[in-house]
Amino acid sequence: MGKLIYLDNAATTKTSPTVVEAMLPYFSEFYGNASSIYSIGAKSKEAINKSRAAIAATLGARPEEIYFTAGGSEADNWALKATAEAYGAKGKHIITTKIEHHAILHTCEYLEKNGYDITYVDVDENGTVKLDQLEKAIRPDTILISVMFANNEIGTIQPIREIGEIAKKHGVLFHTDAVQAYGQLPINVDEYHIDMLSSSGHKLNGPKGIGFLYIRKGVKIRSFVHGGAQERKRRAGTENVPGIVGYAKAVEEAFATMQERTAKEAELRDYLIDRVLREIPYTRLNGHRTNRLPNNANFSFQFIEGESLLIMLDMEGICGSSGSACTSGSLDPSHVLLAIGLPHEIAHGSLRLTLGADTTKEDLDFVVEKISGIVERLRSMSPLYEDFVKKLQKNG
Amino acid sequence: MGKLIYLDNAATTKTSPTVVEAMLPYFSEFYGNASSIYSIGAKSKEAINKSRAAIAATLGARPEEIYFTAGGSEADNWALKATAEAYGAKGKHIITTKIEHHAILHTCEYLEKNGYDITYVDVDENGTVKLDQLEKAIRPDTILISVMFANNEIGTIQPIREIGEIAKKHGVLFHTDAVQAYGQLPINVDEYHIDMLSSSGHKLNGPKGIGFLYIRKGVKIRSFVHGGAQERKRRAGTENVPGIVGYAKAVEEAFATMQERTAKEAELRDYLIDRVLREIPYTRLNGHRTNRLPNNANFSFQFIEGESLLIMLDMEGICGSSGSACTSGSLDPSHVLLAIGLPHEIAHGSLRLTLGADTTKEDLDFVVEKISGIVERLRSMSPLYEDFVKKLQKNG
Amino acid sequence: MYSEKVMDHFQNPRNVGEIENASGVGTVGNAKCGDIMRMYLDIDDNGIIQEARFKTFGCGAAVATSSMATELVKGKTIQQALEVTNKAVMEALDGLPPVKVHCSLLAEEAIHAALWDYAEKHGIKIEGLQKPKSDIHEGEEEEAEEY
Amino acid sequence: MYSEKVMDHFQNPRNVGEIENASGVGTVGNAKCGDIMRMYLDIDDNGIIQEARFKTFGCGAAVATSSMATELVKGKTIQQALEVTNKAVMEALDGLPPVKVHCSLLAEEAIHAALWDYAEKHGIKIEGLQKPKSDIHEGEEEEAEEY
Ligand SMILES: Cc1ncc(COP(=O)(O)O)c(C=O)c1O
Ligand SMILES: Cc1ncc(COP(=O)(O)O)c(C=O)c1O
Repeated sequence: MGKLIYLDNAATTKTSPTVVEAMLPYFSEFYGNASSIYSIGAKSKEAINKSRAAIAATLGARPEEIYFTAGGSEADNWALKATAEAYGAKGKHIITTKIEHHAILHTCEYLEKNGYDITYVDVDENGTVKLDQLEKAIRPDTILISVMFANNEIGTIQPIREIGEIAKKHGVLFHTDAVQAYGQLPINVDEYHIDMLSSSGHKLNGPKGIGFLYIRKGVKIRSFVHGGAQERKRRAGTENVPGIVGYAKAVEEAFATMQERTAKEAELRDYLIDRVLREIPYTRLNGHRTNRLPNNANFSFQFIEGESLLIMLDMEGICGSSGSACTSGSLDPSHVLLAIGLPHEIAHGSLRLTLGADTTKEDLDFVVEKISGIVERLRSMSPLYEDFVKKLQKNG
Repeated sequence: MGKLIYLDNAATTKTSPTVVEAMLPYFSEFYGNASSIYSIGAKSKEAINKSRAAIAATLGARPEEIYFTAGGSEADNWALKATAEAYGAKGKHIITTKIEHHAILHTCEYLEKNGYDITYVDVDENGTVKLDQLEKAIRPDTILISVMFANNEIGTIQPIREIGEIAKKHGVLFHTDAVQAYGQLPINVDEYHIDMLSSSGHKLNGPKGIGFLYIRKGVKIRSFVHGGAQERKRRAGTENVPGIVGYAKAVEEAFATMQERTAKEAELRDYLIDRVLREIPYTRLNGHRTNRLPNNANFSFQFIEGESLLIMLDMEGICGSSGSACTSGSLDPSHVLLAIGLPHEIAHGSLRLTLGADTTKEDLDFVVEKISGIVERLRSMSPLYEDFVKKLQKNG
Repeated sequence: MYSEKVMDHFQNPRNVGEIENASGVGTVGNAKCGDIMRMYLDIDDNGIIQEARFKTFGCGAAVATSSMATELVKGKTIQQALEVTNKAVMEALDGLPPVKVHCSLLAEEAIHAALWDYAEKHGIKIEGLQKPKSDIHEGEEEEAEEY
Repeated sequence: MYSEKVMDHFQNPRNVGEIENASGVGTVGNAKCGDIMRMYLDIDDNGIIQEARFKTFGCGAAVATSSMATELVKGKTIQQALEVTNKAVMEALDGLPPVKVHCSLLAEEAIHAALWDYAEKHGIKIEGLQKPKSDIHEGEEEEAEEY
């Protein structure tokens, strides 16, 4: 295989070599336990404090409002389960959307089994949450609204500020899963009235296995992982110092380059979208045309199935992903694609390409050419395409 | 400061350079998401599978019984909370001991608040669980026994096989927190009738932020972290591939060297214990004299307080830890030292030294000399020692 | 995740295409589940399958099992073709991942559907052949162990 | 975790020791909580603290606050010594970590206890001095934010 064109940055990113470099001293040199009293432990503690402060600053938050976790899923689980528990006496109703990540949706299902009532708000055909529906769903016993900042599949950015205002107006806590948005879009927790926010290191060229939950001071949720007194007694477990340091380094880099990087990515993204839509027939773009993550493109190619497409792209050295059921081992295609109204067979034929900082126009030219050929080939093998063409011929 | 003598390996260990080396390719080269379909993702998946199999083999377990977590605390939380939930219909009684790690004890407190009934079995003066009390505590509604394999503070090794047999006889699930024992002692889950076992990577020269929970096939506990389909749908979150690979590498090394290493450590430990007890008056050893972790020594020096001792040792380049309240920010000294019957003021004056593979006799000679001088100095400042000496003089 | 054989049949599928005026054509699966297989059979007067072609909308395993199924039935009698079970297809492909086993069932059903069509067109009854389900996912079992 | 001043006073504590036939001796704290401070004061006929010594069983902060407290009261009148609050001790040490604030309270109490002892021995009443609690941990507040 020749060059690898990695266009699955929404799934995970390459850990930046500078991030790895920042982590290295904390493995075998400054390996002390941050809770210990001796100097080598103080080194760890200092590194954690500095990292926490750097991350807090990017959100307009206070350092003591950042709690490190093992990743985005843990942060999401924590936010929902602990809020449910802490505010369960006030009410047992939670509002979320149909297009959240499974870390939210499956946690909601779990809560439903435990006596909570969840409203899943619809999105429109672009994947934008229906604000009026959301506001109408608020009841006296609503304790939490959880809406993702931007969708991981179709890239649509949600009206977070408006949702924050609605939540504030009604005195309901507001959590946002910003795993995809953090580092790509500017976020200020005060401006957007965010009470809790989840993030994951490996989505922005940081290491895997580290994330954080921002918890606004005053929000009374307790531990999800009980035990030692780490993270101000709210999240037990010996601190993953290299992970935390690497995370902060990645955040620093992401914010330092944000404007330039995302502008370039958005331009390339639009180039990709335009070419694909123009050159490949029976193709649609999923997600909002403009109000989407700068690096996200998501297509549906009619008459073909996503996994086959992915494997053939892989054979050309191109990494993408699909909302097809077959890639996940379940039978139903992506709940997100269904939520925006795609019929099953079209949802099955979807392809998500998510760009990185080093993606080039040449890469995308190569990719478009390959997709074009593969889609044609798969259509020639497709009984659905056969039926479609025959119908066309009959009618024509 | 000159050479560092690190004797706090029970708190955390240096990540072995060979472990770091094994991890490195998975940061920036084979960074693919293990759940994805393309080849670079398959590389990750393969690495995870190999790591899982290597770890399973050391326990006599099957690979599909090993579930990676973010560390020992998460594994402990998962085992207890999910068992409580899954078997709550059968009963709400759990048996554990007074000397468990906080990851167990605070989780038990949480469960108590949620309607579970916990029995905390006593230990004898050596820190060994009272088996008769444990067996008598079993009731028809007992669903779980959780006893640590070896204690993190005083090093006492528990009669795990006997406990496993008791649990089996009564049809009760058995979980053991083996965070301190795994890699130091041979463990076979079948022989010991262990249904669940927790471990943490950074305790055996692996990376921080990774651990696992062994769950025997057939034990019906569900997810603790809900979301994606990772870890056979039981633990959501993008896999920490470098962490997993590093963990497996550390395990491999720990088991390859176990016999030789622990024999050497036990010899040095005994040398240290003998010298300290002989040369420093009013000193006691905590934990079982022989049936203890090969690298653990824990002393109480009467009339002095642990934190002062630790800081003074740190000034000599020696890292240890203490069960004194002052090191933890709480007011009570270690629950473990109290459980073995130490009065508060003696519990406060404790020092834990835990050896590593590279600890030498020369290190320990230096350490004993320094402890001796520091203890003398602190006693000369201690009102308790003043009172004691005056009483001696009066009586003598 | 796939064996080399599967990858080979996916990359170089045998017998893709249609047969004009085929003796029997069967389509199984449905778009909802993401797999549709259409099998064309050309059966001579002695009941020997002279040719088999397929079109498939589906994942790598779906394509590979279709391809293998056509290979396996070619040159066979109708009765022999009935013995081409999903297990036979899987074995010929050196196995499939557990989540993909349903694809091999689909391939088996596609053969049956094509033979059923042949039988209907010719007004004959094929011993041991039942009307194939159009959707093989119906009533399919979940993975044994559920979490 | 500690400031340089704290570390200095811990490593080189000023005025460690006893005073024979001291004008006043006070012991506060208890072994249960891991801090015991004993303060010896030598007070001249003009009510000036000529000497102050301490012995302390406790953590680094306990030792440092004892040391600083003796420094602060030396040369002071009794009334001035009463103004050596825990805040003053902390400030003189460039601060203490939140979990160690109780140590400075203990130092304040130790001064009071020694003065109380002096007053009792001399049958006088010191304006503004109440009988010190023997255990300063009693009734102490938990950290404001509880999780
Ligand atoms: C016995 C025991 N259990 C659990 C833990 C928690 O492990 P971790 O800090 O890796 O979460 C530790 C160490 O801190 C331990 O010694
Ligand atoms: C929107 C969103 N939320 C949560 C997660 C979970 O993050 P992690 O896999 O790091 O636990 C992801 C990514 O997988 C995501 O895209």
